[in-house]
Amino acid sequence: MHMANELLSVPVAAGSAAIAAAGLGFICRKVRQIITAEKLALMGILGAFVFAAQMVNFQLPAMPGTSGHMVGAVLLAIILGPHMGAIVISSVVIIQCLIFQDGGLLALGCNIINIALVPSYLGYFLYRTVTAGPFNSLRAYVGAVLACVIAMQGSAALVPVQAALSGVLAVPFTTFLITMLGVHLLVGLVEGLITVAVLGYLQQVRPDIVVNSLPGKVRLSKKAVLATLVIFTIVIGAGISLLASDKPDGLEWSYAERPDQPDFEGIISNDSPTIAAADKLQARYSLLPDYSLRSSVIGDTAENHVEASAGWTSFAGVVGSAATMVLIWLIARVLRKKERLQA
Amino acid sequence: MHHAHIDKFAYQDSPVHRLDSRVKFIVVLVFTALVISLPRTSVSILACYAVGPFAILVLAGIPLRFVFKHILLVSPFVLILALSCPLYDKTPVSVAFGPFLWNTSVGWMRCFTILGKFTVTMLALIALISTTRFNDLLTGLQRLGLPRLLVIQLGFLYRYIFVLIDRAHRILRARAGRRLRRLKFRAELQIAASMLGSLFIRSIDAAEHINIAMQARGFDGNWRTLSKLQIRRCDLFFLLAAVVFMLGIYFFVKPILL
Amino acid sequence: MPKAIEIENFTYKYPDGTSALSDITLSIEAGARLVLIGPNGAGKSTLLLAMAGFVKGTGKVLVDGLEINRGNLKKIRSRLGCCLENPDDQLFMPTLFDDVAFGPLNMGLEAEQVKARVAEALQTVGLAELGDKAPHHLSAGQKRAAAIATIISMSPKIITLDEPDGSLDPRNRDNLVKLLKDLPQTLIIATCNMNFAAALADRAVLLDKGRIIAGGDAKEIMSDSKLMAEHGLEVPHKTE
Amino acid sequence: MPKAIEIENFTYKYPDGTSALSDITLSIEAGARLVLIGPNGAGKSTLLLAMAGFVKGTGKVLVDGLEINRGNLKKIRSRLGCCLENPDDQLFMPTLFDDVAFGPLNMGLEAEQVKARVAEALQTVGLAELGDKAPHHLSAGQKRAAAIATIISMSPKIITLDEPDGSLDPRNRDNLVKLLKDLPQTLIIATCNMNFAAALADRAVLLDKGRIIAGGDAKEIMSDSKLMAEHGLEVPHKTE
Ligand SMILES: Nc1ncnc2c1ncn2[C@@H]1O[C@H](COP(=O)(O)OP(=O)(O)OP(=O)(O)O)[C@@H](O)[C@H]1O
Ligand SMILES: Nc1ncnc2c1ncn2[C@@H]1O[C@H](COP(=O)(O)OP(=O)(O)OP(=O)(O)O)[C@@H](O)[C@H]1O
Ligand SMILES: [Mg+2]
Ligand SMILES: [Mg+2]
Repeated sequence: MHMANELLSVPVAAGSAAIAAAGLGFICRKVRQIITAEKLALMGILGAFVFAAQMVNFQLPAMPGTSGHMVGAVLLAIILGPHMGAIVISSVVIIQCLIFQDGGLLALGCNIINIALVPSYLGYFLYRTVTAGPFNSLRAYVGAVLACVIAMQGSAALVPVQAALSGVLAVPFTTFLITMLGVHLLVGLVEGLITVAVLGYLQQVRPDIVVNSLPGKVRLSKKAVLATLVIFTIVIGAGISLLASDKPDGLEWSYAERPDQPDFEGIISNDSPTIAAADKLQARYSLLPDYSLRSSVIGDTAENHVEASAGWTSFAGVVGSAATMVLIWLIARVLRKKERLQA
Repeated sequence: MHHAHIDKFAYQDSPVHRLDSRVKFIVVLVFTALVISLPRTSVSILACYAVGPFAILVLAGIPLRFVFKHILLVSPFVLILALSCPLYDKTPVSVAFGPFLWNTSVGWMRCFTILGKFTVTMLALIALISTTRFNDLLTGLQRLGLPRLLVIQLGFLYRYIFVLIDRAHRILRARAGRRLRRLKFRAELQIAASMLGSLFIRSIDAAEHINIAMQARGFDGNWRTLSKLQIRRCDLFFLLAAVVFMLGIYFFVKPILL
Repeated sequence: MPKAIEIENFTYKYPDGTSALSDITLSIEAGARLVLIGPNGAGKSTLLLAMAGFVKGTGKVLVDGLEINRGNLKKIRSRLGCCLENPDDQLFMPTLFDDVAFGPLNMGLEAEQVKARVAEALQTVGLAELGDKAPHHLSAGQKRAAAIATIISMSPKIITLDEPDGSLDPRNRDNLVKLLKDLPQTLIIATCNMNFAAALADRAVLLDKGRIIAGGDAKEIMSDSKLMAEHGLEVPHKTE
Repeated sequence: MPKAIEIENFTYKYPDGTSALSDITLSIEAGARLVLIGPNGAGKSTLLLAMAGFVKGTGKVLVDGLEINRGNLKKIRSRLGCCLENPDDQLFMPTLFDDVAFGPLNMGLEAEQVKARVAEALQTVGLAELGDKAPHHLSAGQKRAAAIATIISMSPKIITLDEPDGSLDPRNRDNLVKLLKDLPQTLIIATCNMNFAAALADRAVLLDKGRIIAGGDAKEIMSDSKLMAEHGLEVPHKTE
């Protein structure tokens, strides 16, 4: 779900960054009064937990070869409350950007909004709303799943909106939106299920952690799982059929959603088949040209001519730059060799 | 505890490494914004921009193999983004490039621009990260106004990501050693949840211990660190050079190349 | 009878470039009780991981006559049970019973069989009463035993253990030695505690800096005080 | 001169009802090098926590003559440095320098003094060159030394260490013994490795099931084979 630099214009990026900064600043100030010194380490570690949790994958039922893993925003919001959840996830997003180069520097503001702020608050609000009142297991289920699904939908919807605001969408907006929503429906559902399951586990072995969020006993009952699954299968089925019939290219976006984390010892080792599959899809569908939708979205045909006429200068530019780089590299090499000889 | 390879070059020493982290951060930020705001059909101008981060990387002695491997590693999302462009825009366009002439589509041009922008901005970001110790970067960001709470958070996060990722890996190994076939979805779900839950509990235990360690050393809620940051003359020089480079390309080279 | 483990010219580098194992050639008889000894960072843990197919380097690794490759990884893991250094990593289910049942269930056994296996495994390690406990309520020594039970329940032919003596007190350590000595399986144990190693093993392999320095009879190797000192180890103390 | 530690009738139960320490009475001379020995679960770690005021039971605990209570907790912690079992918990800052500087900064020292203290502490443990490293780049032995440096830099009068020998190989363990022997502070060390204890200590206290079983001269206690065996320990091996 990471937004990329390339999908944004500078004003939108700056605007989002300003909103994110204001939001985070506000939360930090607000939270400072309620955060005791003991919570500092806890929040830091839980941030690291979210990272590690993304390593834990498991097989998804319908799609052999794919694996789900969880993002954790809603889980943390449920356990820690939305403010702390939001701060923890924001710092995760920042680290992902800085150290793992996931999503660009420019997209950081958008990513904080999409991945941290929106899911934390939306998810927490939904979970609390659904589970308010007398406790029963089914409610906790539906609450967590709903919270994850809707929170995920909310943040998924933001990506195309931000891209469209930036005016850089090559893909038609509705296609992009529907695709994002469709894909994240499934992701959200799985995340929801696993969130309840984790809550259930915690309740079993460390009830003190979840007393506030789970006032009663939650069971991984078959019935509850089935009921939730049935409801959501219908919704997903509808979504997917819509997708598949109408906007075939939507599937590419699902591939884009694969975890683009650095690959630690090949846990996520199916990148290449993914890309191959995407290529195949593209090859198939590129036979069905569809011009009418786009000309309104793109406005830089004028530049094409410029590009064509500027052929030689461009050439000079590229060649010159390349030559410069080679030169820099060579000089550095020579210098380093000399240094090593002296040492 | 050995995922150090992600930022292992940050601990080297070179003139670039010694620059102030704030200056580097701001330069990279502005550079990224500049590159992203370039028009969507020009690839050649991007090549000129690439010279900057490239020079920094070389000067800092970061192996280029490492850099490009890393860029490849994080590219899948953008790759798909870029490759979907030719599908949507088939407006034919002919591109003259020196002695060559291509008949292609706007979509492909875009695809190349996106990849170009991605590469150049990544070069800049990697140049920043692999020449700046994370701690210095954090101190710098704090001076630039990042809330204290977030700075502390990020410090802890940086410290414990590796510990917990290793732990997660070991748990995964324990599962892999005993999981000899695929189970039903519900079982898979429950196992994954158990693994996450136990990871969570142990994270909380670790947090309790760390809290004790902090209190034992007199921590009273006020976070104190010694900052070694200081803007020196070479930082200003670097800033000047960066500004000249960026403005130069923006005002003199860009009009020619477009 | 095939050898339990055969390794030929195995070399492994961690992704960050650390060369953890270089040109390891090693063969372990079925039924042996072998200790891998060596200082911190020698590569003991990595070698155990390689035997279970968790790290893939260059060279050949045969487990019970089967060469490790993608296709037969599962088969190999049903023959070789690998117990990690930290029992907390090994025990992740909500109850001890679930944890011990995890392996057998995955092997596709019937519910009845699984129960029988769990009961037997817990019996073997002396935790028969504690099936319903949550693992993190167990003591250090109990956790260690439980981790071993999770492997025993799969009844593999070969068991590898990574520093099973860590943070155990002498009595628990002695109990562990007894427990391990009674197991019929081929045992491969990494440790840097020489007394523990001496109490347990008949064969020993000395690793340092990713290379095999010596291998053979446990007594012989561990009583060579010069060799041991050279590699940061010590000669185990005599016990009557 | 006041005693380093005085404990009178101290009793502590964990919130879940586990009785970890019962009626502990103990006094430790300033300058002593004392080991707390006992089997797993004896209460060693809990007792160390009690000395630093982290668990509050019934009874009296005096540190360097000061009774522990809310008001002087800060003062006490600048006199007693407490080092946890797992160095990963002890080293929580992004760089080693920051970690070692954490304590002195919290004591309110000036930047210059802090730097001097950090340099000295790192020097003492032999990590003078590594100040700028991130803890996750250190080896097991280095981490252990670094954890001790974070305490030394506060120059407390008393240092408590919880199983500092865990998972170290013999050479690293010997280095640690040397390092600890050279420290001038009162040392209180919990361990269940008797050889390590014997190499280091002049006094010993034997704990089991939350009670003090014996206390006094280290050699005397640890050579009482009946006593040791009764409490799951062993007699350390003679070293020349
Ligand atoms: N995940 C990793 N990434 C990079 N290097 C690693 C990793 N794990 C271990 N190493 C390095 O590989 C070498 C061998 O490590 P290994 O853990 O196998 O040693 P060991 O003999 O088990 O040591 P110990 O007694 O401390 O457990 C060491 O130099 C270590 O630093
Ligand atoms: N957080 C806790 N909650 C409840 N009981 C605990 C907790 N920590 C320890 N205990 C129990 O208190 C008793 C003393 O534990 P402690 O950790 O002090 O033992 P120890 O002597 O340090 O053992 P080891 O050698 O295994 O470290 C044990 O019975 C233990 O199970
Ligand atoms: Mg090891
Ligand atoms: Mg203890």
